[in-house]
Amino acid sequence: MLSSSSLLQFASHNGMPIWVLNTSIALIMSLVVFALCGLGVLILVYMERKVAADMQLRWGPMHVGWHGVLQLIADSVKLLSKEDIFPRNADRWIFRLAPVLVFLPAFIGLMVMPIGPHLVVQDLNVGLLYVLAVPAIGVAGVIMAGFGSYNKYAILGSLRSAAQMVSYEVPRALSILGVVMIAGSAKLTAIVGTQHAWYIFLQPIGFVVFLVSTLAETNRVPFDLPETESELVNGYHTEYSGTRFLFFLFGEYIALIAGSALAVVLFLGGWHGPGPEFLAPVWFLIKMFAIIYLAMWIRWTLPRFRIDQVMDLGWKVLLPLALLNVLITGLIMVL
Amino acid sequence: MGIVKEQMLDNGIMLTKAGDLINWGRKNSLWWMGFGLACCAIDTIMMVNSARFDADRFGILLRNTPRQSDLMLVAGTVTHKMAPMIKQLYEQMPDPKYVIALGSCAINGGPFYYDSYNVVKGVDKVIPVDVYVPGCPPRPEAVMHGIEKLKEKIMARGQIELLKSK
Amino acid sequence: MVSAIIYFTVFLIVGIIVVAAMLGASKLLQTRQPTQAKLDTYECGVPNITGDPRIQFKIHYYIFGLLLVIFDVEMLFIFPWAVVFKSLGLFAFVEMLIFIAILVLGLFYAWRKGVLKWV
Amino acid sequence: MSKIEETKVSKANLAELEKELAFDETRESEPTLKTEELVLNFGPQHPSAHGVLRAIFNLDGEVVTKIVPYIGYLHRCFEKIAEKRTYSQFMPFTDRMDYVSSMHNGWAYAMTVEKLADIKVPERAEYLRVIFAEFQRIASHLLFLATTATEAGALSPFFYFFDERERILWLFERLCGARLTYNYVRIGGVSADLPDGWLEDALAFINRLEKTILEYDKLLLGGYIFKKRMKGVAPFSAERALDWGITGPPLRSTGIPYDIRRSDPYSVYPRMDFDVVIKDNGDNYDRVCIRSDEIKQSLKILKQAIEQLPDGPIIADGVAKDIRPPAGEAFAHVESSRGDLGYYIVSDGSIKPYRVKIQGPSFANLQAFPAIAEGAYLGDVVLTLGTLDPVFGEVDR
Repeated sequence: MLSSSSLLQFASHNGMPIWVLNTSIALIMSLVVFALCGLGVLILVYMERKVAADMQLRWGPMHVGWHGVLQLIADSVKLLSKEDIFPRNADRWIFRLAPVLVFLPAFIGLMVMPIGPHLVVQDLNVGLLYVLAVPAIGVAGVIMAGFGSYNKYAILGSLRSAAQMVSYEVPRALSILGVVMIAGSAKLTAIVGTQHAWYIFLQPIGFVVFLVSTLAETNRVPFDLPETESELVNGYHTEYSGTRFLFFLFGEYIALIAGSALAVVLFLGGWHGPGPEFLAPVWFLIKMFAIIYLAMWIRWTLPRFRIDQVMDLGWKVLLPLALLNVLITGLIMVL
Repeated sequence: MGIVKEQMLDNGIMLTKAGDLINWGRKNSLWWMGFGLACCAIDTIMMVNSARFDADRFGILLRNTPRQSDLMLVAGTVTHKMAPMIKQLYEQMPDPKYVIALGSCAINGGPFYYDSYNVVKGVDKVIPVDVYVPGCPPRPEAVMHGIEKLKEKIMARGQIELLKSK
Repeated sequence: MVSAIIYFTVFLIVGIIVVAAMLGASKLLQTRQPTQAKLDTYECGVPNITGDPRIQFKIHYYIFGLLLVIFDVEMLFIFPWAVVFKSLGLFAFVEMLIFIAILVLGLFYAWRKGVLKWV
Repeated sequence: MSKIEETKVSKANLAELEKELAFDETRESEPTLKTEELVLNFGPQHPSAHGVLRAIFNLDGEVVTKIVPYIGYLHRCFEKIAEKRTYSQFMPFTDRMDYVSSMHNGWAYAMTVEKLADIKVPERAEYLRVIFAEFQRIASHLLFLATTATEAGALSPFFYFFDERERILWLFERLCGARLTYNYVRIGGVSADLPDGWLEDALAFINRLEKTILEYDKLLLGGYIFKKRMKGVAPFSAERALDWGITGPPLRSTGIPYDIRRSDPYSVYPRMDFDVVIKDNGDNYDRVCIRSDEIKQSLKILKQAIEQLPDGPIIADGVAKDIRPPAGEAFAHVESSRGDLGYYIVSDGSIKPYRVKIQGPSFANLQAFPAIAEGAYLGDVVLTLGTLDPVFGEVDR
C-alpha cells in the first residue's frame, strides 16, 4: 500500500490516462488489502483460541501444524468443502446475500485506514465519517440473515443486533468529536499527524466510551447478545453452514480489526513511535494487537449483560458521558 | 462435483492431492454438536472440553447448531421419545457428517437393555454410526481414541467418497 | 475525489468477485444431498410446530430508533462544526452549547417520559 | 332513523357521514397494529437445556410470558428395573439416576435396604461414606457453578471449576476406579478401603480448594455484571417453596434451614460441626451463592471426618450376596446435592424388592421453574432454570 501520488505523477509524465492507472493501482491495492485481511483474520482467530486457552489453563490448538498454526487453514478448507444448506422456508436471495453484506462493508471500510505516514490506500477528507458509516452497513446484513433464515432464534438475534446498533452508534460517534475538535480535521492521516501527545491522555472519557461502544458494535462480550449460545442457539447465524458461515466469521473479525485500528488512529497515536520511519507500521500493528488483546481479555473474563441493561448503558451512561466529553473539550479549548 | 471431478479423474495426481487436502481439512476440524443426553455427557463431553483433556488441541470445537457441526456425539441413553429428535438433528447436519456412539447405552441400550420399555437398543437403530466407544461412561481418553479412529476412517473413506460422489 | 470513487468501486467489485469465487469453489467441492428433514427449519431438534416466526412481533426499541435518527442528524451538524472549531472560537462554542443543550433537554424529556425503559 | 329518511340526507350531512365512516375505517384498522406473541421451542437439544428439558416459551418481545415444560425424554424405567433385580443388583443403577451426584443415590438406596434388612454398618464405612458424599457434593456444586457461569456468558470460570472437579475425580478414581458412576457404596458398607497416601492427597486438595474457592467467589460471584444479572431475578418466598415441595439449596435460599443432615440426622453427621447455610431472598443470586458457601461447609465436614476416621472393617459381616429382607417397608432419605432424596422400598420377603419408589429433589425443584420464570427476560429464564439445577436422569427416572 504505497502512496499513489508519485505513480500518478509518473503516469501524467508519460501521457497515460490517469483513470487507467488509478484503476489498476486500485485493483492491486484491493487485492493486497484482501490478502492482508484474510491473513489478519487467520491470525486473529488463532490468537483468539490461543488467548482463550491461555486464560483457561489449557493449550489451545496444538496438533495441526507447529503449535496448531495450520488449524485455521484446516477449518477454512473444511468449511469450503462443506455442504451449504438452504432451508426450505428461507427467503432465497435475502438468505444468500446476508453473509456477503456482513463481510463486504467491513472489508471496504478498511480502505481509509492509515497504518503508516504514507501507507494508506485512499486518504479521504471525510475519512472519519467514512469509517463510521461504511462498516455500519454490516448490521443490515445481520438483520437480513435473521429475517431471511425464517428461524426464530435467528430473528431474535438479529433484532437484538439492531437494538444494539441503534443504541451504540450515537455514543460511538460523539465520543470521537473531542478528537476531531482538537485535531481540526476529519482526515485520518491529519488526526494522526497532529497527535504529538496521544489523545488518550487528552480524551480519557472519549476513549473509554469509544472502546465500550466499539465492543458493542462488534458484538463481543459483554455485548454478545445477538449470538448468545445459552439463549439463542447461535443467534443470527444459526441456519448458516459451510462457506456462508465462513463469511460471518470473516466479517466479525474484520470488524474487530477495523474497530481496534480506529482506536489506535484516534487515541493511541497511530503509527507514532520511537525509531526510524520504516518502523511506523510495526508500531501501528503492535498498538492494534494490544487493543485486540484487550478485547479478547474482556471477552473471556466477563459475563454478558441482559438486553435492557445493554440499552440502559448505551443511552443513560455512555451518551451523556460522550456529550459531557464534548462540552469539557470545547470549554477547555475556548478558555 | 461435475467438472472438477472429471478433471481430477483425468489426472490421478491432482485427485489425490485435492482429495488429501480436503480430507486433511475435514479430519483436523471436526466441530462437534454439543448434545448431551445422560450420564456420558457429563463425564465425556464436558470433560473432553475442559482444561485437563482439551479437545481444542485437536481442532475440535463445540458448536450448538447442527448446521455448523460435522460430528455428532451421541452421549447417553436414547429413549423412544428422544429418537425422532436425534434423527432430525442428524438429518439437519450438512454433509459430510460423522457419528460417534458414546457409551454402552448409545451402543446397545447398555444396562437398560432388559426390562426397560422406553430405551432404544442402540442409536444405530436410528442413525448410522461411524465409531463406537464403549464404557459406562467411557473415559475421556477413550473418547479421544475414538476420535483418532474416526480420523483414520475419514482419511480412508474420503478418497472413495470423492470418486463416487456425483 | 474522483479517484476516491474509483477506488471505492474497485474495492466493491473485487470484494464481490472474491466472494463469488469462494462460493463457486465451494459449490464445486461440496456434495449436496438435500433431504426433506435437512431443509426443515432448525428448532432444537423438533419439526417446526410452533408456528410462523414472521409475525407482528413486539419490537421494543422502535422509539430508540427515532432517537437514533435525531442524534444522527445532530452529529451531521456537529461534525463540520468540530472540524473548524479551532478557528471559530467562543461564539461558535456558545452556539453549539445551545444546540446540544436543546438535544440534551429532549433526551432528558424522553428519559423522564420512560421512553428509555426497555419494557 | 328509517330507511326513507336515510336516503334523504342533505349534502352537508352526507359529508359528515363520510367523515364518520372514514374515521371508523381507521379505527377498525387499529387492531392490526397489535403485536403477537412468538412461540419459541426450547430444547430438547439446546446448549442450556441441562440435558433434555423441552419447554415452549411464549415471547412478548424479550419477555417470556408463558412457559410450558415437557419432560420424559430420559425416562429409563428405574423403578420397574428395580423390581426385576435383586437388591444388590440394583445398586449400579442408582448411580445413573442423578448422575451428577451418584454417590448420594447409592447411599440412600443402601440406607433403605439396611433399614429393611436390619444391617449394622461398621463405623469406618460410615465415615468413608461421609467423606465420599461430601466430596461428591463439592463436585456437584462445582459443576453447577461452572454451568451457571457459562450460561451467564462467562466462559473461563467453567474451566477453573472443572479443573477443581477433575482433582476430586482423581481421588475418586484411586478409591474405586470410576470417574462418574462409582458403585462405591455397598449394602452394609463400602466396596474398597482407602489406598495408601489417599488421605494426605485429600487433605492437600482440601487445603487447596479452601483458598481457590475464595478466588472464584471474587471472580464470578463478586463481579459487577454477574450481580446485576442475578440479583432480584425470579425470587420465590418460603411459603411458595414449601407449597411446591422444593428442597435443598433452593429452599435454603429462602431462609428455611431444612437440611436432612441436621433435620433428620443420619450416619455420623451428628458428630460433625457445620452450619446449615441459609440466605434470605430466594432469588437467582442467592441460589448461586448458597452453593459456593455449601462447598466451604463441606470442606469443614471433610476435615473433621478425616481427622476422626476410625480403623476397622469396611463392610458388615455376614451380608449375603442375595439379601432376603423380611416382608415390610422402609423409607430413608439423604441430603443430596440437590435436596431431599428418598427411597421407599416394599419387600415381600423374596430376593427382589416388591416395589421401589424414588423421590428425587430435581423433579420437585423443577416444577417451580414455569411459575417463577414467567415474566422474566429470555436471558434470565435460562439462568433461572440453571439455578434450580435439575438433573434429568432424576427428573425423568
